[in-house]
Formats: sequence, C-alpha cells, structure tokens
Amino acid sequence: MLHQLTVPEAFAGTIAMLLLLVQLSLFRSMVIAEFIRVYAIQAWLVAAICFGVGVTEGWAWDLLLLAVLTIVFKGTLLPRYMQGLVRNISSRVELPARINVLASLLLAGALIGLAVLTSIQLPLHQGAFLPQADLATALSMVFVGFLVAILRPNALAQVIAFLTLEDGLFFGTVTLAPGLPFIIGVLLLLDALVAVVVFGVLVRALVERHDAAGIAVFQRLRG
Amino acid sequence: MNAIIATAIAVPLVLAFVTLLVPSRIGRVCTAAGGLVTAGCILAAVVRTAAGAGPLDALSAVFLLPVAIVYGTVGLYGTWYVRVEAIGVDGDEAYRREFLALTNAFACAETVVPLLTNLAGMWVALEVTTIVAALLVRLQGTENALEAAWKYILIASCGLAIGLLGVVVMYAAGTGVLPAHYAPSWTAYMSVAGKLNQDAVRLAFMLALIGFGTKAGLAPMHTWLPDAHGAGPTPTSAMLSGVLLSDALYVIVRFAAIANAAAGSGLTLHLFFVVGLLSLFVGAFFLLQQRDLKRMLAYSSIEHMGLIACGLAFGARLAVTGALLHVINHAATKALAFFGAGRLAARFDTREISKISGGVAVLPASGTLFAFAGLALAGLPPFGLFRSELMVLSGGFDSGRWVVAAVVLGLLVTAFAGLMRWTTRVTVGSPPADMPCGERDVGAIASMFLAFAVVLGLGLFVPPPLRVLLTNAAAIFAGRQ
Amino acid sequence: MATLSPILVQAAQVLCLLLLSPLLTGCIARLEAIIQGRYGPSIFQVYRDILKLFRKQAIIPEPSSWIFRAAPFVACGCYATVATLIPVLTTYPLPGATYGDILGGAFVLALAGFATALAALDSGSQYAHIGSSRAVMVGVLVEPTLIFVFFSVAFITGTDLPYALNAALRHSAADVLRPAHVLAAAAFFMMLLVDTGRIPIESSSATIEFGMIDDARLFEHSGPWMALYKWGGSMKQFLLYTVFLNVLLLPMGLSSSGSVASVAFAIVSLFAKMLALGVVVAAIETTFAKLRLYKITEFIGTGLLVALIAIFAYVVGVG
Amino acid sequence: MIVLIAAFACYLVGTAAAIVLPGRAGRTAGFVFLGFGALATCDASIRQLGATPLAFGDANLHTVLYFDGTAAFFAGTIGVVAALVAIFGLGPATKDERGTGRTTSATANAIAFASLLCCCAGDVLFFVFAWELLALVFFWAIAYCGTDSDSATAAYLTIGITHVAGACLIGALLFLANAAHGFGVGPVVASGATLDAAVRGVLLLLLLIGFGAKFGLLPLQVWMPYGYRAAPSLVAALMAGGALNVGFYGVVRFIVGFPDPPVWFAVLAIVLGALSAFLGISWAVIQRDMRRLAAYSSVENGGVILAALGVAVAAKILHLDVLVGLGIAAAYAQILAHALAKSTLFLAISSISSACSTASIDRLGGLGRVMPVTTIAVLLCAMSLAALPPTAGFVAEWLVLESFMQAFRTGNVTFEVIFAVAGALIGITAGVAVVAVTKLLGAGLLGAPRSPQAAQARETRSPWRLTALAAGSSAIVGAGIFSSPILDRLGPAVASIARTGVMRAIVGTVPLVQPAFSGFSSISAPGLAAVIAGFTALFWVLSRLFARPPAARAAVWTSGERYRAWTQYSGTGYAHPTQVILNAKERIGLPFYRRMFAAILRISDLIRATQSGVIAAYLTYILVFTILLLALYPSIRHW
Repeated sequence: MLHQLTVPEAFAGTIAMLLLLVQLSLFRSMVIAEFIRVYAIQAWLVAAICFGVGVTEGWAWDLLLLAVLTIVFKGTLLPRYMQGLVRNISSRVELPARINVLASLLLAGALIGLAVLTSIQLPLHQGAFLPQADLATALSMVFVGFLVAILRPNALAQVIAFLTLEDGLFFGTVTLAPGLPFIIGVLLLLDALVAVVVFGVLVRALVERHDAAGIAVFQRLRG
Repeated sequence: MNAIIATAIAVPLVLAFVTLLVPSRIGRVCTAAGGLVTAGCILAAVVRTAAGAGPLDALSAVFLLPVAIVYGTVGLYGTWYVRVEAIGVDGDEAYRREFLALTNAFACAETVVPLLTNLAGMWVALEVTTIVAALLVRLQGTENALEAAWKYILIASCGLAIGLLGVVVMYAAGTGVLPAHYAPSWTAYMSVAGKLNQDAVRLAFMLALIGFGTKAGLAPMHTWLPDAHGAGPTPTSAMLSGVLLSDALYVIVRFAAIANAAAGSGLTLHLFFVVGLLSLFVGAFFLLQQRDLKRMLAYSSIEHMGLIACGLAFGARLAVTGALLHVINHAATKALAFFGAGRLAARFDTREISKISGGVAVLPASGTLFAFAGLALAGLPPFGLFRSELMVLSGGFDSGRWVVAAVVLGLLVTAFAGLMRWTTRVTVGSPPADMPCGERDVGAIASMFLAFAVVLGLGLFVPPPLRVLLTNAAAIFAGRQ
Repeated sequence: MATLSPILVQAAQVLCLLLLSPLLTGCIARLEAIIQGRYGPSIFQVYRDILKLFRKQAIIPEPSSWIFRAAPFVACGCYATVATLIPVLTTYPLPGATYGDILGGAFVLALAGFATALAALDSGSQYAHIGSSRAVMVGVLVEPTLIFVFFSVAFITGTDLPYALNAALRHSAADVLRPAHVLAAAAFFMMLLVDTGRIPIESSSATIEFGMIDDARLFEHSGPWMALYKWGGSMKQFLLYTVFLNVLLLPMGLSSSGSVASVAFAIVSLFAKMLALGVVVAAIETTFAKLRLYKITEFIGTGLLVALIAIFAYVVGVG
Repeated sequence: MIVLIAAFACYLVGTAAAIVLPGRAGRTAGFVFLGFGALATCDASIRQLGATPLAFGDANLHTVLYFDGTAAFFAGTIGVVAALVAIFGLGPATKDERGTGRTTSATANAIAFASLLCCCAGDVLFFVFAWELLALVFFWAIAYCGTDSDSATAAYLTIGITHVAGACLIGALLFLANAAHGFGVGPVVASGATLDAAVRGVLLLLLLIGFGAKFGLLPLQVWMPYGYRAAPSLVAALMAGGALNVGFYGVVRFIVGFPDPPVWFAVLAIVLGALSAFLGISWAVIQRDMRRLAAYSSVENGGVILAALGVAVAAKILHLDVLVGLGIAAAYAQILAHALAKSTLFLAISSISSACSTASIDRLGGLGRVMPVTTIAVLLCAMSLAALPPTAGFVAEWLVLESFMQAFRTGNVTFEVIFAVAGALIGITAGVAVVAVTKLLGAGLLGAPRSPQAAQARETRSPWRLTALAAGSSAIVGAGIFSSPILDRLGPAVASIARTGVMRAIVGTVPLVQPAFSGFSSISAPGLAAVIAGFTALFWVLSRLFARPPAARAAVWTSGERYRAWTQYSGTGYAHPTQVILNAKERIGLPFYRRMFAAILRISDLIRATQSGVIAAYLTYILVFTILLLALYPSIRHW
C-alpha cells in the first residue's frame, strides 16, 4: 500500500530527487566551471529543504537561519572563491574521466540502487522527517560523491565531489535529525568553509607547480 | 579542577597565536614550556580522576594521556627540530613560525577531543585536526608533501563524512527517547541506553567505525596514513601517530560503548575483529618491505591500531584493559621512534633505509633510543608495548577465541620480522666513513629520554592509579557504568 | 694349589698385554708370510725393533709443542688401562674392572686415538697430517658400528660390563649362537680389521706411500716415541682380539679360580685362540686387495649394516 | 631467597654501572658485579638443590619467583659460567669488543639477569617476559657489542628465529593458562592433563619449537653460528654456556613435566634430538671459523641433551620411573659438561682472537708453545666435547648412551628401534666430534703458524684472563673426576621431576657412577684417570730408562725441500675426507631461510600492490567497505 505523503514530505522528496539528479550531472560535466555551478545549485536546493523542514517543524528558527547561512556561504561565497581559484587555470581544459559517461552513470545507478536497498532494510524511521527516502537519499549522495571523486582524477573535481557528498550529509542531518542543535549545523558549515580554504591552498600549490589541477602526478607515494 | 582542564586547552591555543607572531627562537622555547605545562595539567587532571575526584570519566582520562606524553615531548624535541630542519617553502623563519603555530593548534584540537561529551563536537574537533594536520603535512613544500597532504585531507574528509552520518543516525536513535533538541552527548545516551533504537545504534556504530576508523588508520581506510606520516615534519608525524590516531579511536570506543550498552556487544566486537585483523594484516605485510624510515613507522602504527582493535574485540576484561594500555604505550613509543628517526634522518640527510647504517655508533644516545623504540614496537620486553600485547593475547586466549588469538600472534610475528629487519639495518653495523659521530642537542635528547622513561616505566610497572583508570575504562567500554 | 691375589692377576693381565702383544704381531706377520710362501721375519722381530728404537736418540720436529711429546705415553697408558677393564685371563672381575664398561673402554681407546691424531698434527709435517686426517675419517665410521654392536650385545645379555658379558655368554651357548649375536660379532670382526690396519683397509707391511693411514701419522716420530707407537699398535691389536674372543665369541678357557695353573692355562688358551684368529686375518690379508681410500666407507658401511641387522634381528624376535 | 634476590640486584646494578660509568671503569665495575652476582647465584642454587621449593612474589602482578631444585640446577650452571666470564672480563677489553667494552659488560650482566629470571619465574606471563627479555638481550649482544662486519645479518637472524619460536611458546603457554584458569607454572603444566591427546601433541610441538630455538634445535639452529660469531667471544661464552641452558630448562619443566605426552611426540623428540646432534657436528666439522665451529658443537650438544630428555619422555609414557630419572640425569650431566666446556672454549677463543686478530682455523697454528694456558684450556674443552676421559663430557656422554642402551627394558618395539638408531646416531656424533675438536685444536693451535699474525701471537699477560682459563679447565676435569658426588647432589633435583632419585654413586675406594639398573654397567672417571695417569707415567719412566741421548729438535722432513708452514694441512683440508664421507653441507642454513623469506616477500609484494598511490583506489576501498557493511547489516546485526 502506498504511503500517504503530506505536502512537506512531497516537497522534500522532490528536492531530494533533484539533489541527486544534479549530483549525477557531475559525471557529464567536462569543464570545472560546470562543477562549481552544480555545487552552487545543490547548495540552494539544500537550503530549500532546510527551509522546508524548518517550516514543518513549526517555524524552527535555527533551521531557517541555517538555510539562510547555507545560501550565503555555500550558495554564494564558496562558488565565488572557487571560481577565483579556477581563474588561474585555463578553464577550457577538459576534465578527464576514468570511464565514459554512460558507464559512470550506470555505476552510479547501481550505487543508488544499493543505497536504497540497504536503507530500506534498516528499520530506522521513528521520528525522521522523510520516513523512506531520508537515509536512502543521503547514502546515495554520499556514494555518488565518492564515485565522482574516484572517477574524475582532478583536484578541483574531487573537492567538488567531496562538497556534494557533504551536501548529502547535510540533507541527511536535516531530515534524519532535525533537532540536532543549531550550533552543530553552523559548525558544519564553517568546517566546510575552512576545509575548502585548505583544499584551495593545496590546489593552488598544485597549480603553481604543474599548471593544471590534474592529480596524475600524485602517484609517487606508493608501497 | 575545571581550571586545570581549561589551562590544558588554553595554553596551546594561546601559543598557537603567540608563536605565529614572535620570533621562532622565542616561540620554540614557549612551545616547549607550553607542552610541559599542558602535560602537567593533563596529568594532574588524570590523577585526580583516578582518585575519583575528577570531572573526567576514566575513558577520557586514558585517552588524554597520549596527548600529555606526546605534546609534552614534542615541544622539547621542537627546540632542536625547529633550529635544524628549516627547509620550508616560505623561507626559514616563516616556516618555523608557521610550524610552531600549527603544532600548537594541532595539540589544542587533539586535547579537546577526549574532553568533549558531545559526539558532534568530537566530529568537529577531529575535522579541525584534519585541516591543521594537512597544513602541517604540506608545510615542507616538497612534491611528496603536497601529494601526501592532498591524499590525507581528501580521504580523511570523505571518511569523516561517513562518521558524521554515524553521528546523525545516533541522533536519530535518540529522538523520541531523549527530549527534543537534545545535545547528542554520550552521557545522555549512556543514561538511556536500554531504551535507544537498537538498530539505529548499531548502524551508527558501524558508520562511526568506518568514518572515524579512517582517521584512526584502520584498514581498509588507512591508505592516507603512510603518506602523511612519511612526508610530514617529524614532530607532526609523532603527533599524528601518537595522538591523532588514538583520538579517533576514542570516538569509536565511545560509539562502541553506547552500542554495547544499548544493543549488546556482538556486532561491535565482530566488527572490531574485522578491521583489527585487516589492519594487522596490512601493517604486518607492508612492514616486510619498506624503503623509507618514517613510512615504516607509519605501517607499524597501522599494525598497532589493528592490535588495539583486536584487543577491544576480544572483549575479555584483560584484553580490553591491555588494548587501552596499548594506546598509551603506543603513543609514547611511537613518539620516541619518530624522534629517533628524525634525528637519524637529519644526520644522514636522508630517510632512505638503505642509506642509513650504524645509527647507534653515529648517534650514541638517540640512535640507541631509536633502537630501543624499534625493539619496543616489535613487542619485546621490558617495554610497555610488550606488557599490553601480552595482556591482549592473554585476554584473547582467555576469551576462548584462541584461533583468532593465534592468528593475531602470527601477524604480530610477521610485523616483527618486518620492523626488526629495518631497525637492525639502520642501527647496527658501522657508519659511513666520513660520518661524524656524537651528538649534543640537549632538548632533543631530553625529549627522547622523557618518552623512553614512559616506554620503559610502563613496561616494568603500571602505577595503581592508571590501573584503576584502565579497569574503569574497560568497564565503560563493556557498556557498564 | 696356590691362588693368586686379584691384584696380582690384574698385574698379570697387564703384563700379558705388554709382553705378549709384540709376539702376536710377530706371529701374524710370520703366518702371513707362510701363507704367501715366503720365509718371513722372526716372530720376535717386533721386540727387536722396539728395543732398538728405545735406545736411539729422538728427533723432535721444530714446530711441535709438549703435546707431541706427551701423546705416545698417553696412548700406551690408555691401552694398558683397557687391559684392566676386560677379562683377559679371569672370569671374575678384578680390582678396577668396574672403572669402565665396554663403552668406557671404547672412550679410553678413543683418547689414545685422539692423542695420536693431535701429535701428528703437532708435528707440522704434511705427511703426518694426511695420515691423521684419514685416520679420524675412518674413526668416524667405526664408532657407530661399535655402538650398534654394544647395543645388540646389551640387548641380549642385559649388561654392558665386559665381565658380565663374558659370564652371560658362558652360561648360555644359545645366546652365542643367536643370529643377533653372530651378526654383531661379525660386525665387530670387520671393525677389528679396520682398527688394526689390515687389508682391505690398509696394508700393514707396506712401505711409505700416500695410501697410508695409520702409519703415516708417525712420520716425524723417532726413538723411544716411535718405539711406543709400535708397541702401542701391537697392544691395540691384542686388546681388540681379546675383546672379540673373550667377550664376544669364545668365552671359554679363562681362569675362574685365580689359581696359578688356571691363570697360566688362560694365558696359553688366549694366545692359542688369538693365533687361530690370526690365521683367519692373515688369510684375508693375502686373498683380498687393498681398497681405494673412499671405498673404505663401503666396507665399514657394510659392517654398520650388519650391526644394524643384528639389532633388528633382536627386536623383531628372530634372534 | 635473599641471596637469590641479591644475585638479581648485582646483575641489575652491574648493568647500570657499566652503562653509567665512563670507559674502562664501567667495564670493570660491570664485571665485578657480574662476579658477585654469579657467586650469589651459585650459592643460592647449591643450597636449594635438595631443599623445599621457595616461592616469592605477587601473583596479581605476575611477578612470582619459584625456586626449586630444577630451577636451582639451571641457575647454578648459569652462575658458574657467569663467574668464569666475570673473571675473564676483569682483564683488558678484547679485540672483538666494540669500544671500551662497556657495552659488553652491561650486556653480560643483562644476559645473566634475564636467563636467571627465566629459571626462577613461577608464573607463565613472567616467564614469557623473562624469555623475551633474553631474546632482546641476545639481539643486543649480537648487534651492538661486537666488531664483526656481518652483525646486522646475524642479529636479525637471531631475533627473527627466536621470535618466531617465542610466538609458538607464548601461544602454547597462554592456551594452557586458559585451561588452567591461572598463570602459575605448576598448574599450567598440569592442566595439560585435561586436554585432548591431539591438542596435547600440538602444544608439546609448539613448546618444543619455542625452547628448541634457544638451544639450536634443527632446523632452528641457523642463527647460532652467525650470532656466536658476531657477538664478542666473551659474551658468546655466557650465551653458549649459560643462557642456552634456559632452553633446556624449558624442556625439562614444560615438556618432560607435561602429563601424558603422546607416543609420537616422544619419538619425534628423540629422533629430532639425535638428528640435530648428528647434523650439528657434521656441520661443525666443515667450519673454518672457531666460533662457528663452537656454535655448531652447541647444536650437537643441544641435540644430545634433547635426545636424553626424549628418553625421559618415552620412559614416562612407559611408566618406567627409573628410566625417566636416568634420562634427566644424563641430560643434566651433559648440560653441565657442555656449559663448562663451551664457556671455557669461547673464553679461550677470545684469548686467541685477541692475540692473533682472527679466529679462522686456517690462519692460525703454532700456538701450542707460545700460549700454553690457552692451549691446555682448549685441549680440555676439546676432550670434554669429544667425550674423552676423564672429563665431564665423558661421564655425560656415557650416561646418555647408557640411557639409550636401556632400550631392551622398554618392551616396546617402536622404542627399541628408535633408541637403538638414536643411540647409534649419537655414537657417530661422538665419533665426528673427535674429528671436529681435533681439527679445532690440532689444526687451529698446533703445528707451525700459518699466518704472520699467528706467528707473532703471545699468551695474554692478564692474570684475570689466565685465572679464568685455568679455572675453566680445572672445572672441566673436576666435574669429571667428581662426577659421582655431583650426580649424587643432583639426585633431588632430578627427583623433583622424575619422582625418583637415580644415581647410585657407590663410594668405596673409588667413587663409581652406576646407572640405577644394578649390574648393568658402571664407570669411574677418577679411577680411569688414576689408572691412565699411572700407566702413562710408567711408560715415561720406561722410556727414560732406555733413552740415553736426550731428544733433539730438528726441522720437519720435507723430502729435501725447504720447510714452509703453508704446506701443512689447513683445517679445511684436514676435515675434508670426513666431509666427503659424511657428505656434510649446511643444507638448512642461511640460504634456505633466505629462500623461505623471499617467498613471503613475494606474497607481501602482492599485498603491497594495494597501496598503489592512486587516490581513486583508496576511495574505492572505503566505498566498497561501506557498501559491504551496509549490505550485510541485516545478516550481521545479531552476530
């Protein structure tokens, strides 16, 4: 029997699917600017769901504030900063991929399937905001994030992959544990910010040396 | 009491800013003093806790000790290191200041982890350590350093993301049982352990094991570890290996304690077996063939983390106590080993094992202590690691899992074969013809003797307060409070 | 009838060894010559050699130390000692007979060999070295064969003391004829050939050649030292014959009372038995050819095998 | 107990003093304390041989000392050897010691400490501690004390083999401790009775591997020739003569004392012991270096002793209490003889290598006249090792062979055959031992000097060294001459394991050693010594009576050529015929282990491929592991 959805749930579900779709588009993006754009879009979507949950939870001020902060930092500042990073590199450089787009998508599909299958088996839905889709979506986004980082051997692509992965977490946090105190949410945000800055330092160093953010050179340490 | 703990956190925090601003020759003395002060504060807090008067619980106290040991000695070691090893990207003085500041910041973050009760807070603190450590690792600016830093931060961040998912799931497990908007602290969970959603708790532990296991260097999430340990500055390697790994392990142990209390120990212990044996396996077989001195020590860390996980997995009181003691012993011994390796590498101007020989003859004090550290890491008496290893194994046989215990023993022997192979090559024999012999760097030698005192002392005798702490901590792990 | 005190009989045993052993060597040489159709030396030739050597001045090689000079005395002392341990003349134990059993006696003989080998090495002469090197090689193989022999004899008789062995065999003719015992005795005989330097191991009458073993060791010896070695060689042969005859093969004819007549008879009967054995040895010396150095291994190996089969015969119950 | 504690304290203080005090003072202080410790050890041991066991310590801390007759015997052998080494060490530092010899002195103390601790540990965890500590000290002695160029290999080999064996030991002991629900040595050994026959066998095998590595049981002997060569001979004396005995202690305590051993294990122990003895001595014969030769001779002795203890195990299965006692007594006699002979031999080698800067047999010679004390010491060691009367080794080897000769008493075809074959192997071992020691002494010390260094050699002028050599030599003869009273004194120690005293030393006019089976056999080392000496003197007098012109020295006869020392046989040449007929070759040596190790390295290469340097691979590991755990969760949640 089909589960009866409430309006907020339907809204959140839709956004969740959008998040996933947007993330999947990373597989076919060929230039770094597209990656950054994808990330910005995802930030807005995450903010939207945060907002939605905040409204449903009885206009919880912390979630609403978090949504705003997300838009400010993730949706605006971080993409700007990254575009600044990219400016030094020729943006026409095509990002390499280990396998072709179709195969990547098939793999991603398989991972999403796995995520859904496993999360359905996990009896864990009391008090959650999205009873069926929450964990499945979060896990799917984490898995796909991993897959992007694995399949795109480029430093910036990997950073973006990590950030989208973290978006998945953010989504999970908001839907699975909407009560998680506000300060934690803010810390998560700040953390992402600092992490990106540090990533940025490293990427810059890499670019200075090799004039590109490819990480094929990162194969010296082995054994 | 709280003032003591506050001091322990505040000193490195303040020093982190101070050392960035003052000349490095002052900064390094400040760091040395700060390290000792922090170590003293932590020790005082731990002793009080053991006496039953402290604000900490036994498990936190046990995991604070590595910070005290390593940060206390790293500062002293730094007085020599900062003077000699200044080959950074940003020019010598800038490099030195940056190094000191980051080291202090790193120490601060590492001190904070065991003191927090909030699981999410722990996650944040660990993430901070990742960031600081990544900066430290790339500080020398070489190609290898950059690569290692990149791998470290990417893998650790991705791993920690899964760890955060664990925290979130744990939070979900508590919703409904605990009040709305509750803080996800382990004290809260332990107090209502019986009522938590069992599956959620188990799942949270599983995700935490993967996530924080990444930072704890447990296989198969360990891949960043040898690179980071190998490429970073020596004191950083010591702090990474001695403290950071145990901090991450601490978080896992907290999750495990909750899981044990809420849902029984079956799954936790078996999963500890899986990662423990895998880590032992990886550590042992990688140790057999190594070319780089510090990388070798890194694999030894993986091996020891695996052993600790196995000790926890055996579940028997003796084994868990041994595993917790092993954490402390490992911190002290690994610090000593890295210090020695750093000294040797500086004198021979290389980290390649094949180019170093006669270490004992060249550096009578540090070389000898490095040899002792190697022997201790390999698990020989009269050093502390032998005692804790024997406790773990003995507990393993005691728990009736003698097949696993025998496998652990076999892997330890393999690791021994690897570790001793290189320790012997580096320290035994006669040095190259034109190599000057002898040493006079008081700070570095003092720091090594300090660490060695712990290594040897804990092998000969476990002070009664520590024994009380370990027993209590083992009880906490088992889910009893 | 006067009875001799045990001490006197013991002295007689040793004297017997000292005085009769050169005669035995002389007799066998003569027998051999007769078998080969030669006239041969007098049976007293060995005595003359020894006496002549004793009166000559000794020359000591320059590199040698005191070990070179002490060795022959120790070797002869060992031979004389063994005579006190084994039943040469009596069936009852004499004073000092319990100081060593068959194994003990074997170790005492080994000491004599050790001293000789060292003296050869100490001489600094490469020829002596060759002999010493080869002699110890042969010794390596003889030892286990003898041990096997002792084992099987001990299995059969339940004892390891020469006198007790003698008694046990005297009381049971069946034991003497057991396959295990016969085989063990055969093995011992083969080792006896080896140890006394007989063909097929070594030609005792040969002149200097590089195929030599025992005699090569004596290259640097002269005067009384040489005399002692000659004498010692005879004594060793006499001892081994005694063990073979009185302990293993023909335990009869010995004095059981200690009376003068019985002791005298024992001396005569022992010598007669030895001469009979000497005929066999001489025949072998004449009919066989000397083996190549490393072929000796095969000969001794055969002996080892025989002794081993003796043990198996006992263990599996046929013997 | 106070005396024993004092011994431990002396060794500890000795170690510390040698480390702390500078230069020669440290070395001397170390050896002074070693000497006092050795005296205290000997005193405590001799008093304890027959007395009621002493126990002392804290069971909760796993520091229990238990000192009974068995422990006392082994502690005593260590004490005696330590005393010899201490006296020798008071002389100047030898050439094969690094620097001022402070390290040597400290290490010697540490070896004495650790090996004494092994013998006195009353708790298995404590025992394991002491055991592994000894392994570490061995490593240290080999790695950092000597001046050998190959010490790295030697040290690694030593610690590697020892540790593999140690792991077997730890596994077996912890398993038994689990069965015993406690760690006391007595209950742990006794708990074997509650286990399956198969488990008992496996445990016994593990224990044998564990202890066997220490005394060079084949195929674990590989470290010994390298280790004893790399360590300073002074320390090697303590290792080979004293610390080695800890392995035998383990066998006596844990294997012979083990309840209900399976038959196959007894057979295995005897066969392995005999093979080890035979191969050990065959490989000793082909060595060029004195220290390596001595090491392989230790392998041989270890095999002989194990075989004798194997007799005790077999007799235990057959319930022949007297034979159990005989086997142990024979082993004890052999242990004592070996301890004295091997330590004195290494001290003599130390003296030789100091005088000639080499211990290669092929480059020595001509020492018999210039180094008389050393030569006599080597001579007596050689005689003892070759079991020649009247030395300690003679009595011991005789006892071992006697115990094998009791095969006919077993009434068991298997054991009769095994005893006979093992006895013969040990017999041939004794034969080859004569070759080995003749080579060592004859080719090594006698004849004309074979190298310029040897030609310039002089006896040491240090009174300490000479005293040590003289003391060692007299101990070798003394232990042979006084074998009856000594064995009498050891009776209670034997009885503590065997439930029966065995030796009947009939003290009449001359002390006699007679195994428990009356009328079987007897020897008397003093009797034989007296008779041989008497007859030797007689012959000497005879030659004096005849020989009128005194003996003269002359050049060696060389068919008219000028005499050249190098035309002499070298040690290698001397042993060559024996090598040919024995087909002796170190088959299970370093190359064998290198090949094995290479195979493991190939496996490690495969595993190392996982750390490929490719970050994507690393992320994949995490991803796959996560998915695996999550997917398996439903089936593992109730693990």
